[in-house]
Amino acid sequence: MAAPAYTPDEMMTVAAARMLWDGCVCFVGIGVPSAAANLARFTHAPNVVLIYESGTIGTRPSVLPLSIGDGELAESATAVVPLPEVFSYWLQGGRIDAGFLGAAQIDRFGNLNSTVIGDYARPKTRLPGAGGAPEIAAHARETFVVLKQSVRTFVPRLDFCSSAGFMEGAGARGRSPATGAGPRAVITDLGILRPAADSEELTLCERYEGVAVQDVVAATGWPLKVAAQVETVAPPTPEELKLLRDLHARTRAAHNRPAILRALKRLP
Amino acid sequence: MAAPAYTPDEMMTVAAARMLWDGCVCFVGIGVPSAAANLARFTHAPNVVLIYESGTIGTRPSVLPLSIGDGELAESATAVVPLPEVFSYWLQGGRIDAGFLGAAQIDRFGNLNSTVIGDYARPKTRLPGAGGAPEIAAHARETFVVLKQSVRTFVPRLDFCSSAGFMEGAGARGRSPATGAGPRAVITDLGILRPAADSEELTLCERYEGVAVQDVVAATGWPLKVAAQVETVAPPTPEELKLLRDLHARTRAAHNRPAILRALKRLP
Amino acid sequence: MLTCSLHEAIARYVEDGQTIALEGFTHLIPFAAGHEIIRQGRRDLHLVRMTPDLIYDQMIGMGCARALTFSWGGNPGVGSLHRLRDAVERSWPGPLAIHEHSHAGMAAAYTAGAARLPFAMLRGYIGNGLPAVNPQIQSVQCPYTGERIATVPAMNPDVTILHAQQADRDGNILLRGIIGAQKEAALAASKLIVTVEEVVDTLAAPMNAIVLPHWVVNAVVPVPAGAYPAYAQGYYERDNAFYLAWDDIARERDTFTAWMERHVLGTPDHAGFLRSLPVASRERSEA
Amino acid sequence: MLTCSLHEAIARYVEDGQTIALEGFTHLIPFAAGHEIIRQGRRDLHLVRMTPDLIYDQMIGMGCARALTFSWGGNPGVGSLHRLRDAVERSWPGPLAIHEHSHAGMAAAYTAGAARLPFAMLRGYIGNGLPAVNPQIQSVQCPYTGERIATVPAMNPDVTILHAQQADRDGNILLRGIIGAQKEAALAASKLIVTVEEVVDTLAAPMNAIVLPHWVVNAVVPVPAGAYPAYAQGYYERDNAFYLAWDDIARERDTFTAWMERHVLGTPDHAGFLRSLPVASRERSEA
Repeated sequence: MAAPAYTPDEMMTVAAARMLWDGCVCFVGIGVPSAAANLARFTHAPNVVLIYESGTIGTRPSVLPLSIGDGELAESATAVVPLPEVFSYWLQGGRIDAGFLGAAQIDRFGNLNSTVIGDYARPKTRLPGAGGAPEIAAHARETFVVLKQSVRTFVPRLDFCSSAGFMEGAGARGRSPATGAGPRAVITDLGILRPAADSEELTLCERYEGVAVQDVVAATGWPLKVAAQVETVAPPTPEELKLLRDLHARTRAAHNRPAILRALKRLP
Repeated sequence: MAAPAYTPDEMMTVAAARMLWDGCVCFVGIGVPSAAANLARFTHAPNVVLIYESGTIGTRPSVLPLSIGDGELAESATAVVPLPEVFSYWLQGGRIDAGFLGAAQIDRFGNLNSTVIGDYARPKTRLPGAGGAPEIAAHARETFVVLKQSVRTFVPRLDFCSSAGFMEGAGARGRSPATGAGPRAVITDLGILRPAADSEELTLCERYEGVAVQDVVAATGWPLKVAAQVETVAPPTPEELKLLRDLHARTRAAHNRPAILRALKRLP
Repeated sequence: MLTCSLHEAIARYVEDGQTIALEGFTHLIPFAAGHEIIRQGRRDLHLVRMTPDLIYDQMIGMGCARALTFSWGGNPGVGSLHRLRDAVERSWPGPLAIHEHSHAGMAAAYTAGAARLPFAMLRGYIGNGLPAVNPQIQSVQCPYTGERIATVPAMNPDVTILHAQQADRDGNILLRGIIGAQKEAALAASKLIVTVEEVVDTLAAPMNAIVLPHWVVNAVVPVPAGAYPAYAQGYYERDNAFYLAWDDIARERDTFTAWMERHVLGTPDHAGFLRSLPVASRERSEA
Repeated sequence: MLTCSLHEAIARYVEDGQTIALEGFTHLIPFAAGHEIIRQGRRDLHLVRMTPDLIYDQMIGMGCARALTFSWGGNPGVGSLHRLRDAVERSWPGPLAIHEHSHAGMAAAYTAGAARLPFAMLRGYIGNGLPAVNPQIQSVQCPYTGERIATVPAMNPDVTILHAQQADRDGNILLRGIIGAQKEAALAASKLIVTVEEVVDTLAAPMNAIVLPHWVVNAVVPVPAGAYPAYAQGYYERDNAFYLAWDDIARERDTFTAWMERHVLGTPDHAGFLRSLPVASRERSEA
C-alpha cells in the first residue's frame, strides 16, 4: 500500500507528537502543541499526562479544545486546580517534564517572541502576549518549540523576548535562575532543529522527506547551522495520519455543534 | 421562678458568648471559646459565622468538637479550605471580625503566653505552644480573651510573649504592623476587663454577681486598675444555662460514643 | 450580601476611574456584567484580567477603559482581539495604558492581594523583556540564600465581578470547574459582585468545593446565561461559533460599533441581549 | 508510583537522619506509617508537623527524633504531650532540638516548599517572642512600600507521608475533608508515601476535589484504618477515648515504654496493632 499523501502541517504535528514519551508530564498550549500532545496520547504514549494552564491536570479530551479552558478539559481531568496553583506548585514546583511552546518569532538560540512586532511602546503589531510561556520556558524540565519556518518567523533578532531559550547561548541559560534545561528541539514544517552541544545554537539535524537542506536554510533569517549528517524524518505512518485526521474531524464537528443554551429557555 | 444556680465557668462562658453579635465572623479555638461561640449561635446570634483554624468556614456543629478538626466541623461547614488559605486569605486577608483566645498567662496589656513557663531554652513547663494565636491576635479585627483569673495566670511579666495584646500599651499596638484592634475584653470567671482608653491597660469594668471587686484584685498578679463604676453582669438566664448545659451534655455523649472502625472488620 | 438586579449592582458599586477585575479563565466570564458596565457608560476604568477575552475587547472598544493589566490578550482559539489592538496600536477610541505580566505574575499578584501582602514573589520573568517595560516587576533578595526573586505588587481591585453557577438563599456562592484566579481576585477586591446562573435553596456542594461565603459578597445577581458566549460548566457550553464570528465583527470600527449599538446599547438587559442574537431564536425554537 | 507494603515503603524511602513530615491536621494522621518507622528503629530524624499529636509523642518517646519543627504541640482536646515535654524539659530519651513556628508560619513554609521558592512571607510573628528564639524567622523589605514583612525558609522534607481515603489503580490519591497543609507538605517533599484506606477502580472525585496525581506519589500503601486513632472522613471517627487514655499511658516513662513495646514493637504491622487494642475486639464483635 502506498503511503498516503500528507501536508507539511501534518508532518510537523506528527514529528512533534513523537517527541513525547509514554508517561511524560506535558504542559500544553493551544494549536499545534495541543494537537501533537493529544496525538501522542492516541498513538505511542497512552499514559502521557497532559496539563493545560487552565488548571486541568491529567486531562483526556476526546477532541482538541478551542480554548485552553474548554469544559471537556475539566470533565476528563484527574484534577482541576486553581490557576495560581498550576504555576506555583506544578510548573515552578518542578513537576513538569516537557513544555510545548509556539511563538511569532524565534532566534538562533531558541528565544521566543509572542508579544509585539515592532517597538513595544509603538507596536506595528500587538500580539496576544506571552501568557504562561515565560515560566513554562523557564521551569519545564525541557521544552519543545513548534512553529512554521520562514524568514519572518526565524529572525536574527527578536523584536521582544517573551520566553527564554538559551539566551545568548554557550551556557548563558545554565548560569541563569531558569530551572529547566531549555529547548530540546524546534519542530517546524520543514524539519527539526536542535541546540548544538557547546554553542547551544539551533542546528538543523533532521529534515522531512522531499525537503532539501537549502530549503530550510532559505526559510531561516540567519545563516542556519547544519549538522554534518542531516537525518530524514520518517513520514507519518498511515496510523498516525488516520488518528490525526480523525482527531481534527471530531474536533471540527464538536466546535460546530451549536452551544446548548438551556438558560435561554428560562428567559422571560 | 428562682434563677438556677450556676458555676463560675458557666458564667464565664455565658459572658463570653454575649460578646458576639449576630452575623459576626468569629475565629474560634477549642475549649471555653468554642463553647461560648456555639452558645452564642444557639442563643442571640444564630447567624454568627464560626471558623476553626482547621479550615472549616461557617461550621455549625451540633456538639462541641474535642479537637479543632473534628469531622462534624467539616460536615456542617459552608466550605472546607486548606489550612494555608485559612491563615493567608481569611485571617491575614482581614476577613475575620472577632478572634477568641485563651492562654496560660496574660499581662496587664493583654499580651498572652501559651508557649512556656520558665525559660524558653530550659522550660519549667513546656506548654503546647501558640498554634494559630499569634496571627489571630494580630489580624482579627478585635479579640476576646477568655481565661480563669488567678495570680498564677494574671502575671506582672509574661515568661514568653506568644500573642500580642496592646504590647507596651499607650498606642504601641497602633504603631505596630498588627492590622486588628487588639483585645476588646478579657472575660474571666470573676468579671470582665477592658483596655483603658489611653493607657490601654486592662481595667476591671464588670464583675459577676456575688464577686467583690477586691476578689478580682486579689486574683490578679499586678495592681489591677478598677473602673470608677464597676457594673454587675447579669447572671445567666435560664435559657442560656439550659442551652449551655444541653450542649455540654450532647458533647459528652458524643465523645463517649465508641469510634466505629469499619475498617477493622476488614482486617485479615 | 444583597440580592439585586444587575443594573442596581453596577450602578451602586462600579464608579468611573476605578480598578475593576472581571475574572474567569475562559470559563464563567461575566459577560452580562461587562455589558451592563458598557450600558451605564462607565469611563476611565483600569481593567484587570489575565485574559481580556471578548468582554474587554468590547469594553475597550466602547471607551470604558484608560488602562489594562493583563497577561494574554487574544481571542482564544481564534486570534487577535482587534479592539484591544486598535487601542494599543492606534489609540482608538482613546489611549490605553498597558501593564503587562505573565500568567504566573498575574496569578501571584492576585494571590498577594487576597492575602493582603504588599507584593508576591515568583521565579519568573527570567530572560524576559517585560521587566524592562513594566516597572511594577522588581525583585527581593532571599534572606536565607541571597538569591534574587522577581516580585510583583499585590493586585487589589476596587471591584471584582465574577459569574458563578449557583448562590443559595443566604448568598453563599458555588463555583465548579475551571476556576482560574477567580477566588483570589474575589478576595483581593474591596467589593465583590457575583452574577449567578440561579439561586437555589441549598448548594449541592461537595465537602472541598469552591464556595465563597455570603459575608464576602456585596451583591448577588441572578443572571441566567450570564457568561454567554463563554460557558458555565453544567449549564451551557462555550459558543465557539460566536468567538469565531467576533473576529469579523470586531475587525473594523464601524462593524464593531454597529454591533455594540444594536446588541448591547440597544438592549435593556442580558435577556434582551440574548434575544437579539440569532442563537436565542435558534435555541428557543428547540425548547 | 509503586504499590507496596508499608514495611517496604518505609524501608525503601525513610533513612536515619532525614527530615520527614507526617502531615494531617487532626484528620488523616498517618499513625500506621509512624508506627512502622518506630518498628524499623529509625534514628536522628528531624520530625516536621504542625501539630505533633500522639504519633510524634510516640516517635519522640521511642527515640526516633533529633529535632522537631512544629507549631502546636499538645494532645488536642486533652492537654499536654508528655513524651514531647519530657524530651524538651529533661532530654529523655535524648536531647530534642525544637524549631517553633506559628501555624501561619508553618503553613507558609510548606507553601514555599511546594512552590520551590526559597522562603515565604507572612504578616506574622508581630509582638511575638519566637523570632528571638528561632533564627529561621527573618524579614524582607517590600520593594514597593518599604515595609518589612516576616519570612520563614521554605520547608522541603526529604520524605512526606500522608494518609488518604482512596487511591485508584493508577495511584491517583483522593483526600476529602479537613486537609490541613497536606497538599503543600506532599508537593514540598523529595519523596511522597501515601497510605490509603482502600484502592478503588475509579475515584469518585468531584471536579474540584483534592487529588494528588499518581506521578507525584512514590509509594501507595493500602492500610485500612491507617489513621486510627485519628479519623478518616467517610470511613471512621476519631477515637476520642484513646486520646483521653493516652494522657495516662504517656505520663510516665515506664507505662509509655510498656505500652509501645506491647502494641507497636510487639506487633508485626498495623493490623496486628489494631488487634492488640481493646477497640479491635469490641468493634469486631459488632461486625
